[in-house]
Amino acid sequence: MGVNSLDDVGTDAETVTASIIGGSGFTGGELLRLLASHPSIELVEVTSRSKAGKSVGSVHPPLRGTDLRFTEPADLESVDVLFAATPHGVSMGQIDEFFDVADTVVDLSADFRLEREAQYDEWYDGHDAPEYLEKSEYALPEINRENLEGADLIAGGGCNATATILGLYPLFEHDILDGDEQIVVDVKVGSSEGGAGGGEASSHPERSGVVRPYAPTGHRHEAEIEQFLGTSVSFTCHAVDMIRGASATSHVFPSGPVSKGDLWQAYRGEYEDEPFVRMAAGGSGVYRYPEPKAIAGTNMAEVGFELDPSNKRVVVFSAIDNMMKGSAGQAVHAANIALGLEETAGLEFTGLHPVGAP
Amino acid sequence: MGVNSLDDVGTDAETVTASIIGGSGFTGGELLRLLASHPSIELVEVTSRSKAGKSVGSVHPPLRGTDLRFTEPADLESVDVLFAATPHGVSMGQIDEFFDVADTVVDLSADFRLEREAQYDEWYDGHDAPEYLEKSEYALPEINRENLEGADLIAGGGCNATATILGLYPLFEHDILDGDEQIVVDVKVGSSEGGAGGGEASSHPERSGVVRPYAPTGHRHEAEIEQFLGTSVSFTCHAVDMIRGASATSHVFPSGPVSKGDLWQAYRGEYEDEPFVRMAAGGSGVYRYPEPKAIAGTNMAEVGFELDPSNKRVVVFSAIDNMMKGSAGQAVHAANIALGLEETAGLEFTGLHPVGAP
Amino acid sequence: MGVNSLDDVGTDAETVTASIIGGSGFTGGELLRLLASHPSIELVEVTSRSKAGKSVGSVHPPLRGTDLRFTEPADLESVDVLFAATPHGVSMGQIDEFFDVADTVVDLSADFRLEREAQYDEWYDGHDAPEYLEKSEYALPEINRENLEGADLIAGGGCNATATILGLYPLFEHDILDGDEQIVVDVKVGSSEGGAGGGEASSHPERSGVVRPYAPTGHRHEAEIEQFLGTSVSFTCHAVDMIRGASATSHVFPSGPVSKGDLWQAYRGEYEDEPFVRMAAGGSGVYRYPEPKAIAGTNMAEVGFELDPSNKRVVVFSAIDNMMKGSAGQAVHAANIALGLEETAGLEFTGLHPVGAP
Amino acid sequence: MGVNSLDDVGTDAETVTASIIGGSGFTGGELLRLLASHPSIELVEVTSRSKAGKSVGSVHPPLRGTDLRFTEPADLESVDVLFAATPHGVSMGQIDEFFDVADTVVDLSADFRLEREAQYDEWYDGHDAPEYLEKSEYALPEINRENLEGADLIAGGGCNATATILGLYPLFEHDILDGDEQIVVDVKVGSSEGGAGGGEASSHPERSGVVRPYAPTGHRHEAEIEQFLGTSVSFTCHAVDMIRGASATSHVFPSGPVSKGDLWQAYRGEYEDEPFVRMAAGGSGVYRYPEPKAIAGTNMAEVGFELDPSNKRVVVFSAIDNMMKGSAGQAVHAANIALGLEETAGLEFTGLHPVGAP
Amino acid sequence: MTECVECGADVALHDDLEVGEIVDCTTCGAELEVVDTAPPVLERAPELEEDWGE
Amino acid sequence: MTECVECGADVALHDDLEVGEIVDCTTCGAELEVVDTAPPVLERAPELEEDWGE
Ligand SMILES: NC(=O)c1ccc[n+]([C@@H]2O[C@H](COP(=O)([O-])OP(=O)(O)OC[C@H]3O[C@@H](n4cnc5c(N)ncnc54)[C@H](OP(=O)(O)O)[C@@H]3O)[C@@H](O)[C@H]2O)c1
Ligand SMILES: NC(=O)c1ccc[n+]([C@@H]2O[C@H](COP(=O)([O-])OP(=O)(O)OC[C@H]3O[C@@H](n4cnc5c(N)ncnc54)[C@H](OP(=O)(O)O)[C@@H]3O)[C@@H](O)[C@H]2O)c1
Ligand SMILES: NC(=O)c1ccc[n+]([C@@H]2O[C@H](COP(=O)([O-])OP(=O)(O)OC[C@H]3O[C@@H](n4cnc5c(N)ncnc54)[C@H](OP(=O)(O)O)[C@@H]3O)[C@@H](O)[C@H]2O)c1
Ligand SMILES: NC(=O)c1ccc[n+]([C@@H]2O[C@H](COP(=O)([O-])OP(=O)(O)OC[C@H]3O[C@@H](n4cnc5c(N)ncnc54)[C@H](OP(=O)(O)O)[C@@H]3O)[C@@H](O)[C@H]2O)c1
Ligand SMILES: [Zn+2]
Ligand SMILES: [Zn+2]
Repeated sequence: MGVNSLDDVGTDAETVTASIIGGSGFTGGELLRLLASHPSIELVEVTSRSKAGKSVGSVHPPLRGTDLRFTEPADLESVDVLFAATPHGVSMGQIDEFFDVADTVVDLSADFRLEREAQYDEWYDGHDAPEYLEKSEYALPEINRENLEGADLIAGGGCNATATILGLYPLFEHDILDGDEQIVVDVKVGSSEGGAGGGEASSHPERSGVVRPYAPTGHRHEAEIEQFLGTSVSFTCHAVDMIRGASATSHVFPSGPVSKGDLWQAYRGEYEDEPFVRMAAGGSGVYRYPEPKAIAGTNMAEVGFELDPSNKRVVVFSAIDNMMKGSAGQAVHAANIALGLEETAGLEFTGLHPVGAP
Repeated sequence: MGVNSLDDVGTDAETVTASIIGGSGFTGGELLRLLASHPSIELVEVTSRSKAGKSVGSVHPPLRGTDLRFTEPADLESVDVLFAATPHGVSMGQIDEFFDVADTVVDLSADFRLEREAQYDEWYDGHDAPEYLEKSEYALPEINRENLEGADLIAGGGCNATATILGLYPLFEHDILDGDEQIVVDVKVGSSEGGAGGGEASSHPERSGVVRPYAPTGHRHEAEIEQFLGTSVSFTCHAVDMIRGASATSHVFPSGPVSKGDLWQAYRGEYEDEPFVRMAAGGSGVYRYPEPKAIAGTNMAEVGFELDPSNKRVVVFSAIDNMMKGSAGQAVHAANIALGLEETAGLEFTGLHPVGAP
Repeated sequence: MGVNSLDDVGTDAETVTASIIGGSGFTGGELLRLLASHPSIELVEVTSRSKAGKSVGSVHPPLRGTDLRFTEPADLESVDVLFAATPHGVSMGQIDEFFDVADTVVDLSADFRLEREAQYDEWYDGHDAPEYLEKSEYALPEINRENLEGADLIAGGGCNATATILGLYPLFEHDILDGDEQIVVDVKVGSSEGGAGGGEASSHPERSGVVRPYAPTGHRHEAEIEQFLGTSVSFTCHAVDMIRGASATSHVFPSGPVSKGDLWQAYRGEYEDEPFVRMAAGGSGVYRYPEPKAIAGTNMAEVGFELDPSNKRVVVFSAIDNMMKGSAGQAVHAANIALGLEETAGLEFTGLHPVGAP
Repeated sequence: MGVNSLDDVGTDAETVTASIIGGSGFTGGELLRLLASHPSIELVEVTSRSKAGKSVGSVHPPLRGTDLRFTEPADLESVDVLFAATPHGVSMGQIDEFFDVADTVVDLSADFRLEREAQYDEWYDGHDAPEYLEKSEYALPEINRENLEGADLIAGGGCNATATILGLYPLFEHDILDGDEQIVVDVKVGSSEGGAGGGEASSHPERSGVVRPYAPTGHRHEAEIEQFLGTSVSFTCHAVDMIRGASATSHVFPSGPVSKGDLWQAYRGEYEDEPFVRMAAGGSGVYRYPEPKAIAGTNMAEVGFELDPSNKRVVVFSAIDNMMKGSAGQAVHAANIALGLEETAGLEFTGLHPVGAP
Repeated sequence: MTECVECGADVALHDDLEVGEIVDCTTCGAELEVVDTAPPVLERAPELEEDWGE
Repeated sequence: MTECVECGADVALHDDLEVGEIVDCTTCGAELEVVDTAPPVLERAPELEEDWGE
């Protein structure tokens, strides 16, 4: 009864083994889904302290019918690669134990994204294992592919940071921006960003139908963005009524003249060969610019722009699924590269149309 | 059967008579609802060409049970005040006929918002009755109360323009901005902004759950905003999943230093005595900044701000119900002032909690 | 700043004083909203143990700007009428204290809805104050108006029970059903039914977009329905994606032949003079049968039906706002009657169109 | 740029060629998505009269970046299997032309679902090609697998009929019901059931947040259900706020005593080996019974039940994605069987968690 | 493999099972308590009475 | 009436105010701690650092 894809995974010689810490959460559930049907990865264990012993389908209903059960983190056996989908602060405290379990660690939290301890002092509450910071590689292949090959410690990017960086990066690479300009990034996000926890503000009656400023200033993802773009951004986040999705609208003011041709050249130059970035900038029909619905459930990022000549402004739109390109998908993508697997393996799902608040 | 408030309205000597053109539409339906229970206005006729003869409740279900029926525009009798809730272009072509029907005309479209014919040439497709432009008064009392008293032709503000102007106006009045600064306005709007028409892009399957850039640049409301603030703004609109609501996030960069105290002084200075503006800027709990859910169904605007010292930025949030403060409510508010009625008459509904995608 | 309707309430001789226990919850918040603008009731105190000292607007954003603050239940002064909006079990334990505070008590919980202690043994966990059961009056005026006049203890009906009873009652009164027939009641409800508590199942990511069977059998509201209709019903509830609203579809199979005329006679006979029941049974346009959107935010119930001759079935639809007709509105309606006030006082709001997931 | 899965499809010897008529619609879009990544089917052409010449991604955004364009129906080349996703009435008028194009035709409309012309006279507006009725096979493998092998004309089931039949079928097969009992089927459906057309009732402002009775009686799917279960059902449909999904709650009253064990035996007996049916009937956690969110985007059906001893009732819940198991997925499943391909080929996607109004 | 007492389906159990452990049946979702381990015996676990928020 | 230290608006206070009590300003929502009662003196209450669920 059921397409038990988890049980069908082969175990041939070439297969890489993997386990997940934090598999009862939202991004851990996505990792579970992705790894369970990954052609070259065999999923071995998935931990949850609160649900240990229960079947994974009891938490993630699409997996109902599979025999896999959550285990305790302490019971993890050795595998090739360990994915951690735990809250900020957990991985930095247990990173040595993680490396006891696996030679390759992919961490989805913020714990290894920044390069220097000082950044953690400024933006977070310091760091427990700063010696790992210089060894870790940021998981976003579009800006860090070469360093991911063979990496031992991979730090999954922040979802809002990923959307923002993907939108702005070509403008810096192609000298349309040089870092001295005013950059306003106005982000709209879905409720899965908050994780599986719940709480009054994320209850259905209070959270439905909102356009709610949250983190109006001082959002921690600014640190990542600044690290990779080399400039600070004016960043504001809003919760809106969707479950998956992060959509960044970046308003930038290049100092010199810019044509649509220049913009296409910059974006096509960066992304033409990228398997998980797609352009949308005008055109016809209902979907003309990047939007979360168009990529919900997939690892695809959509990036596009419009020119506002009267204000000498370029508006950049970028949209990702925070659970995929913004976390679990990006992590699997990076792991594929690090382990020498097919880059797009396990990430081929193309998405649905029509789809609701995804 | 039913609380037939429409039928109960008294007709004493002090009552002002009113009719509505375009009552089968969304803003016309709101006018209908407001005027039907207005203590000093007697609603006489409501037109719809496509629904003439049908009861108003057949289109607007909360009014089911009332005996009022739509009539043809051609059959309008003389009244004291005529409200027009027709698409852009209709009123400018029929304004003389409107004044045949009533001495006071309140138009909800863009037809009489701008001051000069040249603005219509630039932003719209010209104007049919430019001689009325200098006679018309913009309906937003917070910036134009004194001129509304006794006004004959009132032009209801654009919904996105209203949200934006209310958010930024105090900064200009209190010299925190002087017009030379970069201003980015990032707006999120609900589906009722599009009117009752329908169409593929606004069908439920395609429109649900979106964060969809529309009017990424060159939005016509920029003209109104510029007219009242004296500076152009970098304006971008996004459709999000709600029905009512326009939420503007304005990112501004004052040239001099600004404290929270300065901001409070500016905003409290402008709005403390305003019956339909409320501040929300921090605090505790679920609702900390302006958001459409908090004012859905009411004529209230919420305005608030946050300081971003590291980027020398002020982020201003403003939220209105586009059907109320953004159109029908603003129109009734302005008419109350113009006709010498109690300013808040008919607009006292305080709103619901909890409420969904409002 | 703000239309502080709460502060404006007059205190003339005729005014009845009232307080609310449980004013930080959902139905308590509705009571607060209704009483604050009630023409003949002066709201004195509103309790919340967890929010004592905070302004009511910090929890219910539409009330922002009013000076009223939550107090501790222990600090309640004497008033004319006390409303309790506490979870099941609280009122039965404190009913004597409630009557120390006020001569009239209106309780929104299930604690005084049933007539006999045995029913509480069967459907709940027994009763602490069974001596009050025979003194209490069910708040639904459509079936119990005469007994409400002068009542001391009023028990607000369950929201799903209210929707069901209003739908089926005319069929029993007019002998279209006699109690021996199969009755299937399939209910769809919004998330505010669960109260302000929160929890994983009611978190936005898990609760959005659901059609989720909950209480598939054995729902406690069956007890109330059986008590008033004199027959048991096959009752199943589903959570759907709205915030306010309870919609009951009752499928009944009359033993004799029934025409549409018979049905109209039964329903018009019962409800023609009711201020808060409206019929919708066919017609044209988008809204043809009862539905929650049409009455969201109001105290109106919509009731309608359709005939299925090939299955000898009558399908009855009834829709209410669970926060209004299903709890707070019904309570105020009953209190108006009990206290000899204008029956519709404070309940005149007619609702919005269009409106989203209300 | 983009994972162009469509362009990557191999064309080895074993591949079956296929085309789609009506590929700009909702179910046609799903077929397109499924066939484009089907391991053994090569998609050749996709028609749309209104969008001929446009790329498929301009209508279905997840397919942006693929080179396939819509063609005119008249230009169809010969293929092995032709899928028609056109409105009711189109296929019956063109069925001979369809067989000119392909030896196997899979029609998603109602045109070939019923066995006898008389049924089309009763439930539809007659039939243009009644000679094909006895040749066609109903696509639902769970009740018709043996006849699908080698079938030339396959009729995709109705979405609501599919949900209902899957829920009730085991009760008839295992003699828990014999056809003389009262059966009430209360269905809740998403907006994609209405197709891509649009219209006022399905506009976002009017369709959001509804629980709207539509087809309260006399729904045409009753004909299919009756044909396969051998008894008529009392059937009522409600539109609710989701995009994908059909959820049927069937209330049945077996004449003899039934235990949970009997029910499990019946359901497990029928479905244990079915790849696309999964049970959910109690258990713990948030998702306990079938619901559309749990299977959104997949070809899985969830079926479950609860016992109501006090009313001698069994409540059966069944949930499908109307675009998948209810149409395109079912069609591909049936085609796989008819053509001797792997039964689950192209249908392996397991679904997402969390997911919104899917 | 042990049979679920609720639905009769086989329940896959891991090796180091302990008495008192709660597992759920992957077919019907029922929560089952391990009351013996050699051989494994499962009983329906006491249900938490759920408040459906009535 | 006492002035809010955040926004400057008047804060209406009840009579039996106690030191240490937290009230919120109905204009700006700021949480204020009562540090003296005769006359009332309000200070900004220590803020709970909110986790925005990043
Ligand atoms: N949600 C997003 O969109 C998103 C995007 C990008 C990055 N991230 C990052 O990804 C991480 C996970 O986020 P999420 O949204 O998936 O959170 P979540 O839903 O709250 O899940 C957290 C998981 O971690 C486990 N866990 C918590 N504390 C643990 C500990 N001390 N040791 C072992 N396991 C522990 C939890 O299970 P038990 O408590 O049962 O063990 C749970 O499975 C976070 O660092 C977040 O910042 C999230
Ligand atoms: N929706 C908003 O949030 C909003 C906010 C601010 C301002 N506005 C402005 O308010 C106006 C109305 O907007 P809406 O959203 O209410 O539009 P709507 O829903 O499309 O309604 C338009 C109404 O005008 C009537 N109408 C159309 N053409 C007419 C004509 N030539 N003569 C007489 N009546 C005509 C229509 O009824 P019949 O065709 O049956 O006669 C209908 O009742 C527009 O100018 C809009 O820009 C709207
Ligand atoms: N929601 C509905 O649609 C609906 C419909 C019909 C009937 N009802 C009934 O109405 C009642 C309230 O429901 P709700 O949805 O409003 O619940 P809610 O949102 O959970 O609110 C409960 C309120 O009661 C207070 N409270 C809890 N325990 C208390 C105690 N021991 N003493 C004093 N106050 C206490 C809470 O505040 P503090 O904890 O801060 O004091 C809170 O203000 C319930 O009995 C419910 O069954 C609800
Ligand atoms: N939606 C569902 O959930 C669902 C479920 C089960 C079954 N069905 C059935 O599936 C069929 C399609 O439904 P849908 O929802 O996908 O409808 P839809 O979105 O309206 O699409 C209809 C498609 O058919 C094409 N078409 C219309 N008339 C045609 C003609 N005369 N010749 C050739 N092509 C024509 C249209 O494109 P052009 O006009 O551009 O050619 C369009 O691509 C219907 O029969 C429906 O009953 C639908
Ligand atoms: Zn079982
Ligand atoms: Zn203040």
